[in-house]
Amino acid sequence: MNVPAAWYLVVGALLFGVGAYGLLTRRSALIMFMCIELMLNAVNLTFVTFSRTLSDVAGQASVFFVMVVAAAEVTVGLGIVVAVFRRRASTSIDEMSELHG
Amino acid sequence: MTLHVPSIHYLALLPIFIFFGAALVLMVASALSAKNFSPRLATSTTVLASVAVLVVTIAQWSYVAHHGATTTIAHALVFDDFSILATAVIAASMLLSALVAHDWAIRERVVGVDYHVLALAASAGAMVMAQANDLVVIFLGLEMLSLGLYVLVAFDRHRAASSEAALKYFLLGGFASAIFVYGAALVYGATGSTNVSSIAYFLGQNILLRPGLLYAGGALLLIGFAFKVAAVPFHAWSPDVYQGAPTPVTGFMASIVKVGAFAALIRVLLSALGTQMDTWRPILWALIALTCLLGAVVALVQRDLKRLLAYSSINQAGFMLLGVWSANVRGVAGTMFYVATYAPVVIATFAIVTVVGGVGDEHHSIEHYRGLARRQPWLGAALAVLLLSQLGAPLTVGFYAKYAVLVAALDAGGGALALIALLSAAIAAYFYLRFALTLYEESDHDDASRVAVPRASVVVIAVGVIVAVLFGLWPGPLATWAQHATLLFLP
Amino acid sequence: MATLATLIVLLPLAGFLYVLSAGARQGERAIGVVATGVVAGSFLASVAAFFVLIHHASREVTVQLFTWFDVGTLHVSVALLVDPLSITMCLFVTGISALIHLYSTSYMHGEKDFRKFFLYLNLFVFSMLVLVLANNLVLTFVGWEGVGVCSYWLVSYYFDRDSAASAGKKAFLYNRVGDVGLLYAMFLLFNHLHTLNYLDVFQRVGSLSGSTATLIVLALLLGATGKSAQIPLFNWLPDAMEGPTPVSALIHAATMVTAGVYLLVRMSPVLTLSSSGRLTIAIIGGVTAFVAATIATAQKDIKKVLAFSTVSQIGYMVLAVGVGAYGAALFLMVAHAFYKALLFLGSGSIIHSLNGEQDLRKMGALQRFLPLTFPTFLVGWLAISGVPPFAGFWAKGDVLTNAYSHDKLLWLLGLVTAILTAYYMTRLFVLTFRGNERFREVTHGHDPHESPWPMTLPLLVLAALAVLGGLIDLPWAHGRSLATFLAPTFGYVAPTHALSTTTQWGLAVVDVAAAVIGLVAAVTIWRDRVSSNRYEKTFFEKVWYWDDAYDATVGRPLTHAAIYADRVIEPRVLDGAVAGVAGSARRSALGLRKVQSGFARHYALAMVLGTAVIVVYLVARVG
Amino acid sequence: MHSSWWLSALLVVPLLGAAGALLLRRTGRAYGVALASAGVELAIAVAVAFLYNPHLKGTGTFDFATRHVLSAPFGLAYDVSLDGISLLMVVLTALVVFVALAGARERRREASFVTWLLLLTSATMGSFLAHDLLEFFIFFEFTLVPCYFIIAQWGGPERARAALKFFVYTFTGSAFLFAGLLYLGFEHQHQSGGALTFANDALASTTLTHSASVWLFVAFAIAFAVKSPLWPLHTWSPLTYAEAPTAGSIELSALLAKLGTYGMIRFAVGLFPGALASVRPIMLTLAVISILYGSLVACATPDLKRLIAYSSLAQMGFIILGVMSGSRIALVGALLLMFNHGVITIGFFVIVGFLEQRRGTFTIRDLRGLQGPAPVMAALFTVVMLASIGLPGLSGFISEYFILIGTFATHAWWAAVATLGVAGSAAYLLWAYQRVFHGPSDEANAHVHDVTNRERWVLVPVVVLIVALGVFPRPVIDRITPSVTQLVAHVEPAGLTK
Amino acid sequence: MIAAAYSAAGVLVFVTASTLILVGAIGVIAVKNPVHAAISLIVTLFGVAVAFVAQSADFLAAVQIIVYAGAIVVLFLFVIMFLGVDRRDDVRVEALVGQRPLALAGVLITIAGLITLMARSHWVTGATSVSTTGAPLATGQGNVRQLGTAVFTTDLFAFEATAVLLIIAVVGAVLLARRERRVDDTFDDERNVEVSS
Repeated sequence: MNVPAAWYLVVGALLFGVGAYGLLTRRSALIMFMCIELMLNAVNLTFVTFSRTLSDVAGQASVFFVMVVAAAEVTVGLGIVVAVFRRRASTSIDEMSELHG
Repeated sequence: MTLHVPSIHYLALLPIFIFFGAALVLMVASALSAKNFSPRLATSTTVLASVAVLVVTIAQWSYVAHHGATTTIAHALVFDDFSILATAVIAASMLLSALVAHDWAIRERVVGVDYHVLALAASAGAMVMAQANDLVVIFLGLEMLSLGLYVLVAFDRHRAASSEAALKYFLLGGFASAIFVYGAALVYGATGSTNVSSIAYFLGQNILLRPGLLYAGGALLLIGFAFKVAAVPFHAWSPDVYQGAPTPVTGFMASIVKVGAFAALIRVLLSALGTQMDTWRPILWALIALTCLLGAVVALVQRDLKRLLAYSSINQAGFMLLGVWSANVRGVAGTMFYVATYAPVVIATFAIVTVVGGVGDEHHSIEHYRGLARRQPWLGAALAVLLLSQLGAPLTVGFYAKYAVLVAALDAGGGALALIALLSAAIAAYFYLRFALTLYEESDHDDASRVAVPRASVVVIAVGVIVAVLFGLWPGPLATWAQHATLLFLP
Repeated sequence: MATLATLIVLLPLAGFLYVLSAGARQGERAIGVVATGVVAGSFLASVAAFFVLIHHASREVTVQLFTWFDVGTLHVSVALLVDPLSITMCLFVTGISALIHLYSTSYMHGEKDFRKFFLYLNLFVFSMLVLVLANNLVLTFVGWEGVGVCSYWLVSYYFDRDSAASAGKKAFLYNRVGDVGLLYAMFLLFNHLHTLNYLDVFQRVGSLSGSTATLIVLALLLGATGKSAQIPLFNWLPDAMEGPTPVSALIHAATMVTAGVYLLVRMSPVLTLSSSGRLTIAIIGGVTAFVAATIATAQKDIKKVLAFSTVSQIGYMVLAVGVGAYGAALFLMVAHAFYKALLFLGSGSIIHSLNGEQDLRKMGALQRFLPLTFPTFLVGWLAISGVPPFAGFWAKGDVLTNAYSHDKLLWLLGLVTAILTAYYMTRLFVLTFRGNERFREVTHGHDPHESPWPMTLPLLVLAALAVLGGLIDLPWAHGRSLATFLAPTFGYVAPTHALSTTTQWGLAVVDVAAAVIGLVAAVTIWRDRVSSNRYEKTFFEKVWYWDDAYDATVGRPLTHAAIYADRVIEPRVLDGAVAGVAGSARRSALGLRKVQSGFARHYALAMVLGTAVIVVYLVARVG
Repeated sequence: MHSSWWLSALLVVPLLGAAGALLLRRTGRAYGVALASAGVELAIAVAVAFLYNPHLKGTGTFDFATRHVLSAPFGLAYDVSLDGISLLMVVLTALVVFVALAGARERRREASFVTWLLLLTSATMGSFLAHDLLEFFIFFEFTLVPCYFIIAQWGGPERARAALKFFVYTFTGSAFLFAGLLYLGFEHQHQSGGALTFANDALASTTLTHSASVWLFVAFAIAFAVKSPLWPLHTWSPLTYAEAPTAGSIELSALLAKLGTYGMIRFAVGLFPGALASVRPIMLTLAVISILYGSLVACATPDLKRLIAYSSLAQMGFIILGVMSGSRIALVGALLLMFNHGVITIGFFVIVGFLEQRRGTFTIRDLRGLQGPAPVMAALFTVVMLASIGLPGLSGFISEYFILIGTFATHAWWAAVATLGVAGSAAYLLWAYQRVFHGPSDEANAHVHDVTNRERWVLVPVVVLIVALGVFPRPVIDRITPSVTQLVAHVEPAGLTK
Repeated sequence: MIAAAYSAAGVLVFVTASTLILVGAIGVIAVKNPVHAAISLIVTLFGVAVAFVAQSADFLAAVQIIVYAGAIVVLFLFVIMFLGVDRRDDVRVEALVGQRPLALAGVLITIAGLITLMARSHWVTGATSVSTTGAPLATGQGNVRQLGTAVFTTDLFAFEATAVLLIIAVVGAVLLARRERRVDDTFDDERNVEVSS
């Protein structure tokens, strides 16, 4: 018998939280992306867990789509980082605070 | 095992096909063409696609009128007046912003079809959001829209602000997307489906004694939407991004993103979670109050017009949310009316901002507008009218937009909220007018600093002004359409 | 009758319109002739109307012109009421006005604003006639205010003199305060009787309660004190002497200032209902008569003396009204009009001959230079002093007799005043015509010369009237006297106790004695004095410090309050609240702008915190 | 019933004029077009005033009526009509714009100026003609826009601040009105079960609880009190009047202030009679305070335009007093005063405008002894001043008199105190007159030239109206009274028709 | 005690998976070097894959490894190397005052709140009846088939939409990464701008 779904859900929530905390505290845009990936993984874990408990494949299908989105986001995001880096030679998000007020 | 391919209603899909098809055609054509692709041809394609979609929406409207609303492709999409109206507004906004972008691209010497490809694809994403009947599909539409926008915001590589804005937008947008899709996962867990109709059906059939999971999911979905429509405190990205993005893109964001986001928001909150109204309305109440007030107040001290308009747009978003909060037929119609009229007005406003921005897209300080109406009376007057409409001055369409949502809010017992919104409108009136006055003040600029208004921009500005004034005098048909659009999916 | 009554009123109006439309190039002569002519015409019409009226059965003719307005129960017509009272008023108003117009054509000769002077003068006569002929209180109020504004214009005729400008404003404002009283009276009357028409009011007057009647009487009295320069609103009149002398003669002696008395007399049926109200009136009149007389003893300006004497004389009239002797009041009014106009015009002649000098100390010994002015002035002096057989003796005697029969104290006050009157008029006369020549400085050594005929002719006519004026109401001429003529229009007030013929004779002797005492005293004192600290008390000269008291209690506090309101309450308190709200909006905007720091991670933090709040709310909700 | 085209023409003619002026800006004929359209407007307004004759129609005293629903979901309709209450205001609107154009010509960017002015006229006209609360509100609110631009562009040195202050005050005030009218619309819809409508007649039939009607009255009254203005919401007006260009001051004080009092009569009182008993003491007290306070501050105020502003505050106090008194006579007086004060204020501001043109200032301290060099101007000012003081025989008197005598019958104490204002107005105006026109004129003022013939003709209609309405006001009163009687009968069921 | 309720294998797998997940995640947010962070990310991804397997999502686990670890992380590493930003990122000093405590508090409250909400629920409502396929979830091979069927039937539109999404991503990435290119002569015939007054 597998462990209760709740356990995995809690792990998912924690993973989501860790990702969010990282997003708030890391300055490197690249690491922030990774944190978003962590959060999306938390989502995937949650989907799969619910898919199991509901005995419904739709959750797994959703995971599939989330993965695609993650891939697409990373592609674009890294493109932006590259573009920004060319201009500023830095990936620190804190240095980008000229627009404010 | 046979695969039961779901039935596909091609008429319903046609707008998305046309937009994405046009994007593909442009991409392929530009790849194949030997020399640089003519900007005029690219714009024409986009305009043609938009017109085609508008025509299609007319056909769709009449189809739905005769055959009723349906869902299609295994209930992934809805085909009803609501989505059709939203689609039409998106198409019209696309048309206008393409014209603005055309002039901008020529001035900034931006080559290629990329802008149009991305804008069309992003608009297709917005249409997906407007038609989606499934949380995952909404998520995908949202991402199509967002990814396109991230790139568009970063488009102007001559301005540092552009890339800064893009990065901020991307990071925060990615964060918001994650939150949104986490919410979708939780709702899926709570209801067993990601399909809006199924969720609504399930919640209609079952009373959740312990709805914590659903609430958590719903809240996260709401936050995801709040980010997209820039509701306080999830708004912070928008002033920076509005300011940093190339100006035509700002207009695009202020219009099309709002249409898509509000269409999906309404569907999720009112269709899927309509039964949970008592839970989400207080949250929305607080968001609206904060959004209206913060948008109006902070705009008071802005010196950059694009930032000012960003805060103004935050304030406007508060009003649009007011219709959602009302959660009644009037409210939905009001929000649709609001969004539909705000879109052309705001695009026209940004068309003027684009024009005045000049080569390099950098003259956006309010100081730069001093005396504009003296140098160029028609341009200045047009901007004044557009501002008045956003302010909600009577005899402009903005008045009826505010009126429509306030009526709904009061009908739903939101007297206090309506008063807060009205108060914010009074504050907003202050900065709109002060700015409008700047246009008419004397300035050091001489006539040499007149700006050229290219032909396409003239069209856009004229359309914006006509919408503002014409519907301001006679809002009848549009109000009726907006009301009609709500009939088929709400009780 | 309708035509005549209309003519009385319209002729001066026509004159006014003619002068108004006359171009600046129109000569003085034409203007003078027309302006004087219309008033003379009006006088003739009055005379004719008088004769028509005495043969009229009811002696009350209402001439309906047109409906002014008609709202709800408030129905007001422009209509004239010709009755003994109004026709009496008309007669002396138009008569004296005509003379003064004539006088002015010469006196004002060469003035820059000659045309404007006659414009105002004609308008004044028109207003005065509306006042007396109106058949309702509202229309009376039209004339009432009309004379007020004409007085304002004429007092500040020399507008480039600050003193004249101030005096005009003061006159108007004091009148205006009185008007509030008249308005109250109208409101009360309308509220209780639903009409403002005199005849209707008199008909329904019985339904008024005593306290309401008292209120109305007091309100009317307030109105009268303003217009007729009685305490507490009397001190505008001396300032009004800033106007040209014919104006002082016409408005501030003979006609306008009697309007208050006229109003009280007109409303006598209401007065009759309130004995306490009448007592108040009598006291005000008596005290004013006395106070003004004391002040007149110390004035150095010839016109100021005459002005206070006017206040004092009107005080007598008010006293007469207060004791219910309406006929006596009217009698004194007419007689006073004759001799006071005479005195003023005489003083005008004197001032004219001295190049505008008005200071008594710079006159003296004018007797031989002014062969016509001197005897006529002499008549006026004797008349006002109460020396028989001149008009003043009869009229004042009538008042005092009535006062005696009503209240001994008031009579005593009146008697003392009579002594004072004889005293200060004699002082005036002596200082002007007797003594040394003190005028050479102002005439640059020349001899003063007598005025031309348009000025002296009115003097002669008025002198004759001052001599004979007593004839219209001699005590023994029952049946054909003024009092009998007027009696039907008055509310009846029974005398407290009837007087025997012996008492009346006795009183007459006392009156004469009073006049003689005053006269002799003045001659004794002023025969060889020009000024005297002993006899010209500063307290009296400064008008009992009345102006200063008003300034301290009303004027300055109000000014300070106004300045405080303008400088403090407006910007700081009322606007301050709004500005505070606006300021705080701006401050919060600046604060919020700092939150929008530009750091994406701050934005993300805001999102997380917002999410946290929402989640906490939901947790609380789920419980 | 006359055709509604008359009223539509009143709305459209200024718009055509505005469009014409805008198109002709290059050729410089904009002013001519504007003046012509204002003339036509005035002619139509006068014709309408003559045609309107409620006596022949019995009790239904609305004339020229029509109603077209423009948007059913919004409850929006084009609904115009005219009765005795709006009649004078319509004429005043046309008169004000005509005189403002003729007498306070603004030569800086004239085409834009006259365009705004004509737009304002149309909006004001619409407010007075609207027979539908929402329609009224739209026009009412829209008047702010042209006003704002007129003040902000052609005003004095502090014009921007003044314009914003004006706008924010009135806009905030209107927010209450807006909330109130929406509430009322729903209440009516819920009761009637029909479509959303804001038609006056329909709304008047709404049954409201006492507290609801009090709150609604308060909401409406705030908006109207700001506009009028009524103490203590008046503080925008002195600055705004002083800073606005002459034509703007004329529009604001002669006309737009009346929108407030008109709204008070038509909507606050007309729709919520149930609230009157509770709010009346407060409103009457505010009115009395306005009268006395306005007079007081007017004495101390340093310039002529501010003086007129405070004088207007006092006059508005009289109007509100009449409106709230519940007396028919007083209400007729209030309506007359609305018109008369308009005419008088036109006169004041036109003359002050002349002065400003000649001397470049309207600060009282800088002016002195002007009657010497400019006797005609002084005379004209005197007439206007005396009318304002309430001299019988001139127009101001009757209106003030009606108000006071009517109010005295219903609320004696308030009327008694208010009557003191009669002395107050004389005090500040005469004092100002003395300081400006009397006394010896100094160097700067000695050569002020008198009014020209053309300027004289601008003031002729003003003076004629002042005298004519003072002497023979009956035709006007007769046209007003039936409507007022009807209104009073509606709001005062107890039959307080004194 | 836990083992008593659930199979030891299940618990072991769970513990393994969650340890990998959380340790990797903490690594991502804690290490200084971006390369190390990326490697930590792989640890997490493996952990998630394990969790997938443990919950009968074998196909997804495979995809997780291939797409995430194989493609996405490689992309990350590629960019890190490409940009040469494999320097140390100072994680000890926080530039923004109060950011960390507030972030910690906000995240903790949110996550605690979410977990509380879930715990106050039935975790899963058992609403299988509304699932569109109706068939219970299979394991192993059947699972892949079911997933495939779903993607081509009930989720057909979403599936097609992913195509669009990827195209947009590619176009965008190409556009962003492309070197600047400005050609002026293209515009000469287009600059017929009109000046409006």
